[in-house]
Amino acid sequence: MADSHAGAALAHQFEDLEQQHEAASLGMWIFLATEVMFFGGLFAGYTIYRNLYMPGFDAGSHLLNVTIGAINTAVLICSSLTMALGVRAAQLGKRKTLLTFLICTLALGLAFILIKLTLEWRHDYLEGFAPGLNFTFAGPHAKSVELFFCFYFLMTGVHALHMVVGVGVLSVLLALAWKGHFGPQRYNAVETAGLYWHFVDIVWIFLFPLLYLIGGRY
Amino acid sequence: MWQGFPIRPDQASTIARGVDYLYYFLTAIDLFFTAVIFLTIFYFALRYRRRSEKEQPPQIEGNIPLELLWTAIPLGLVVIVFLWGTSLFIQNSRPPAAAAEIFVVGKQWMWKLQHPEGVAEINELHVPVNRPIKLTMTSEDVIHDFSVPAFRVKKDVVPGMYTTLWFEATKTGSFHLFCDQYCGTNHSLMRGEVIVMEPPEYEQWLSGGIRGESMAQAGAKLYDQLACITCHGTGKGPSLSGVYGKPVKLSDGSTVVVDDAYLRESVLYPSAKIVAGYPPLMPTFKGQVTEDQLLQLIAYIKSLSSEEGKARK
Amino acid sequence: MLGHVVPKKTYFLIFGALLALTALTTSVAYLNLGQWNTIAALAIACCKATLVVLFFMHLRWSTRLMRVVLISALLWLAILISLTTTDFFSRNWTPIPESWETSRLPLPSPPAQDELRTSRQ
Amino acid sequence: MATAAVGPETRVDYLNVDYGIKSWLLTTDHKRIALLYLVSITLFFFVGGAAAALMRLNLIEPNGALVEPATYNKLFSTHGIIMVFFFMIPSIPAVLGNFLVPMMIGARDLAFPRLNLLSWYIFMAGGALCMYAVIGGGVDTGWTFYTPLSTTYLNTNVMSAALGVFVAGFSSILTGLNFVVTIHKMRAPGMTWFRMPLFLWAIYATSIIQILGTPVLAITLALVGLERLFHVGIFDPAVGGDPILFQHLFWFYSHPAVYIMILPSLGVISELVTCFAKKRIFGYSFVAFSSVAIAAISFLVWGHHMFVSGQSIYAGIIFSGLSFAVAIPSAIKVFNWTATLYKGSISYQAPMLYALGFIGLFTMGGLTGLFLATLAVDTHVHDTYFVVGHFHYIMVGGAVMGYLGGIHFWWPKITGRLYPDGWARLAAAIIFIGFNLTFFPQYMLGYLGMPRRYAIYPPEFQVLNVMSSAGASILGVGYLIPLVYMIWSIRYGPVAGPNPWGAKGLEWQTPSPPPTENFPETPVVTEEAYAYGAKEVAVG
Repeated sequence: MADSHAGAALAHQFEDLEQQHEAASLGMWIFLATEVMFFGGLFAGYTIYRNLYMPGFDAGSHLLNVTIGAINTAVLICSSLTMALGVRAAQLGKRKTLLTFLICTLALGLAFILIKLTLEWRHDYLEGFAPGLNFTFAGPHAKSVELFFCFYFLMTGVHALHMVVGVGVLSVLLALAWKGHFGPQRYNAVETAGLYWHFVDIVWIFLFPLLYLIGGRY
Repeated sequence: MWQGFPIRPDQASTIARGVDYLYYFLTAIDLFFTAVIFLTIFYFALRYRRRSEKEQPPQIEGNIPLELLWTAIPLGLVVIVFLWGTSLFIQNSRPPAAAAEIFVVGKQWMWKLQHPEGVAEINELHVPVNRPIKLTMTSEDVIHDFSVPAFRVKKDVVPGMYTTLWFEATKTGSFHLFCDQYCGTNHSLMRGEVIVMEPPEYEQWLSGGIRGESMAQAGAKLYDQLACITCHGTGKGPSLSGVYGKPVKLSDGSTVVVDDAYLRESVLYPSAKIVAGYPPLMPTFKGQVTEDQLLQLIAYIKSLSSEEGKARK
Repeated sequence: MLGHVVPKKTYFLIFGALLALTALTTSVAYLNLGQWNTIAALAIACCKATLVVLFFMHLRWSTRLMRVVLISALLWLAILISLTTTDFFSRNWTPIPESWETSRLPLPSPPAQDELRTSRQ
Repeated sequence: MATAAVGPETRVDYLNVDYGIKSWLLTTDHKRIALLYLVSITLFFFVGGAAAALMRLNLIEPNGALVEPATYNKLFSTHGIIMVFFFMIPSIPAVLGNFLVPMMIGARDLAFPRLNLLSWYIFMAGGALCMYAVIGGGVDTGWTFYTPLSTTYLNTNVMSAALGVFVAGFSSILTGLNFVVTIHKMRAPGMTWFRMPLFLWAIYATSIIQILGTPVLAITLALVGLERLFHVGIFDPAVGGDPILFQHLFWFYSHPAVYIMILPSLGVISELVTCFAKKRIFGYSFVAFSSVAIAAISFLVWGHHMFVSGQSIYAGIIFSGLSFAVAIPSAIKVFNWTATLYKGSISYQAPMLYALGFIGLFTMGGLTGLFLATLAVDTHVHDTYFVVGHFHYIMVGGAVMGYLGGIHFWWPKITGRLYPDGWARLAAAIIFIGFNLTFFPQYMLGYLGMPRRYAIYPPEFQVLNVMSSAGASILGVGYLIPLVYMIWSIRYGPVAGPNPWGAKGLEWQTPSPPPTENFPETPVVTEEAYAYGAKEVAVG
């Protein structure tokens, strides 16, 4: 199946599949570099304000639910594993395995978004922690706590947006995989989507301690 | 002959001359290199113009010593300029201890200036000649910029923080005051004059002004009105007498020097930095005091650290 | 076949390590380590990210170019954060230390001012 | 607008391969996309130029000859936003870069042709949003979007303008990404890094900035938008944020953005100087690495836009020192171009006049940059017309001259036609003179203290302002002339032939206009770049 696809798999501007494969990976890595800088603006702002308003940021952090955060971290790590296994299946040309893992990844991604939306954001909003909408906080450092929640919603929001995009990409891959579009010579799309998915996972790996843990829970 | 066509503004402060020298030095570098490049290009352009389509010029790959030379020369020059400019800047950034303080509040689109003696002005700043003046500035709305070209001084006036600037006028007369940071519709109308006077005239002007109370007195009145005394005089809150300029220990173990910025923060956002040993009782006064009144309160607390203030108490 | 095929076992090992590190970072947050809480949290996050990048994202088997891309992104992020914080953490260090002024930096002699200075007379 | 090259036998090229409107709007051919960009940015250029013309007219009188201050503010904001984000940044990369990068390395197309088309659509979407902001009431933030003015105090179309710039940023990122991958992975056999034309080094360096800088602008503008919508207070002191943090994030991109504009021009000039002097570039590796050095250092110097902003003076000192470092690679380039002329065989066709004009203006613009990196002097000239003069010398005197030089140089390749050289030389001269007359007085105005963005100014500045406005009218005429003869030449210009200038480089070894696949077969590179002096290039 793979070899019959080789001709169709090679775009006209490339000399061979190796070149095409490397170009695709390099392109995605460069895109991820831009993503690092995109999140970087937020991380820079977070670093500065956290150091300026340490007590408020700690107080804000204590209002978040660590258990849910940790569960969500685990969910994302699982989805990374299934994604990595999916890429492996595509590399080996195993269509059914690929489909299974793509569905797993998709489900885990949706689970993450769902948990975030219903158990966290909704809860935070009802508690009155949404800056600009209904923020109310009675304790000391109210101003810095509000700033913390600005960053909380911004960072998790931008991250969730990336998750939504990732889920969209996975759905497309799923449809293509269903049609048997991929093979050992033609799995660049799966691999680059995998890179993106893992990157979004990494962002969360940093967001989890920065938002939930860094104030200390003792 | 340059009367009608000046190339620099008046040199009306102690800072101006030094800046101008550096500017001339830079201009000289500029002119020299521009001339070298232009003349060389013109010479080559004429000398080596194409005389026939067939000619084959000799090919030169490059020349390492030459490359190093024209790396080293600019490098040396910029190091000199950097050191010169930076040392001058440091000098110009440090207000003399004896400087008289004037307070500036910028708002769309006017300048409000307050003398410690209590005289307030709008878009005009009267100062005595040959006396260092330090401006403490803030903004009520957007970022403005206090710029007096004749003094070669400029500093952004930023909401939410105090910036400072100092100068010592050396010439009497009237000089432009511009807002240099774009601040909305009437940015170009946010202008004023700095009027430099001989000290006796200045004293006369001060006393002739609408003689209200001094800033510290106004602050004291406000202090009573806002009932600060109910805590800060009874031991419920820290005493404010003699604290200005001194370090104070905070509840989280760190120390902070009591300065304008700290006092401002403590009035507006009392819970941000709490003095060790006191409960966080103080309510915020945000929205109750204007930037002008804040400056008055600060002037009052400052006066509590000087002899005069103590006597009054 | 294009690219390197990683054995399944490796993936599962890394997966286990990531879950273990998540558990570790969560439990460390419940100990009072002072400043070290922050450092531990960030260090563990960096470890986890490194594992994901090296194994799940195949950087271990990728060309040098991909590593350069990643490293330059991190370097640029470091530039952004460090130079910005330079400002914020030194902003209140005024006034300038007196010693800076007494030990004045060497000044070049002023240029030939007479030629350049245009008198306004 | 497509014209078939009427040759002895009608050859199929990228222009006459299909005439349908769909064949243009859905093309993935990098050359056609380059032309889409060319048309779009020319439109934007004249929109921005019209705003500039109105501004200069207004400044003829101290009290404003034409419009109210509120309108003037909208004019300079429009001018800034359109010119920076929709003309200068895409100018050389998106037009000449798109056309030339694959041809110069001997590839059939960019690595990601569909992504390239997508970039154009994203760009146009951003442009449409900004034009909507301009037409539907205007925007008056200035191109810098400083907070809290932009977030809290203005009621104009800030949202759509910021969104437009945000969107256009992704076009810039994707273009840069495409170029970097293409240059890394698609070079023809034998095309080693040190055989690449210097234009490619410059484009490569530019792409690095686009990739690493633009995302920071995107997130910053997104924050401005959110702040306007929800008033969350990240940059608003009234809520506890710090407006100076906005400036840091903004200039982290926007200072390097200046190099996105100028670096490609530096690359173009290396091509022009070598071709018209028939010389190898003097010190190839120094010129090449200076491009990369400029790109890298450009990210370390943003704080010099903030010397008087209330930024820590220690940070100011660090940024000042780093800013001076940019002067070194820039100087190296200028010296090397000058040395390239030595013992050359110099001809003065129009592109060369632009190139020489560029070197002069870039020198003047670059040297005045020293004033702005010097803390003590910058304190005086910051936010005055000195700054306006300086960056126009770099961006208009530098980048636009380079762009026009490049367009004139590769026009025969793009269209297969020659433009009238006499008119082109005249235009170059007019632009050079008009430019200097416009912007030199602004240096003097700046040192005298005239602040920028002033609709109304004290009367003593009038003489210099009138001079500047007079120069602007000459400059305007200068820019219109090429527009006319370029369009004329598409239909009536003499047929150019593959290599009208006798230039080296792969793009000249294929017919003009090139076929869709660029080269009949993948070329093999056997010689260094700029191998002048060897035997003549085979023509035909």
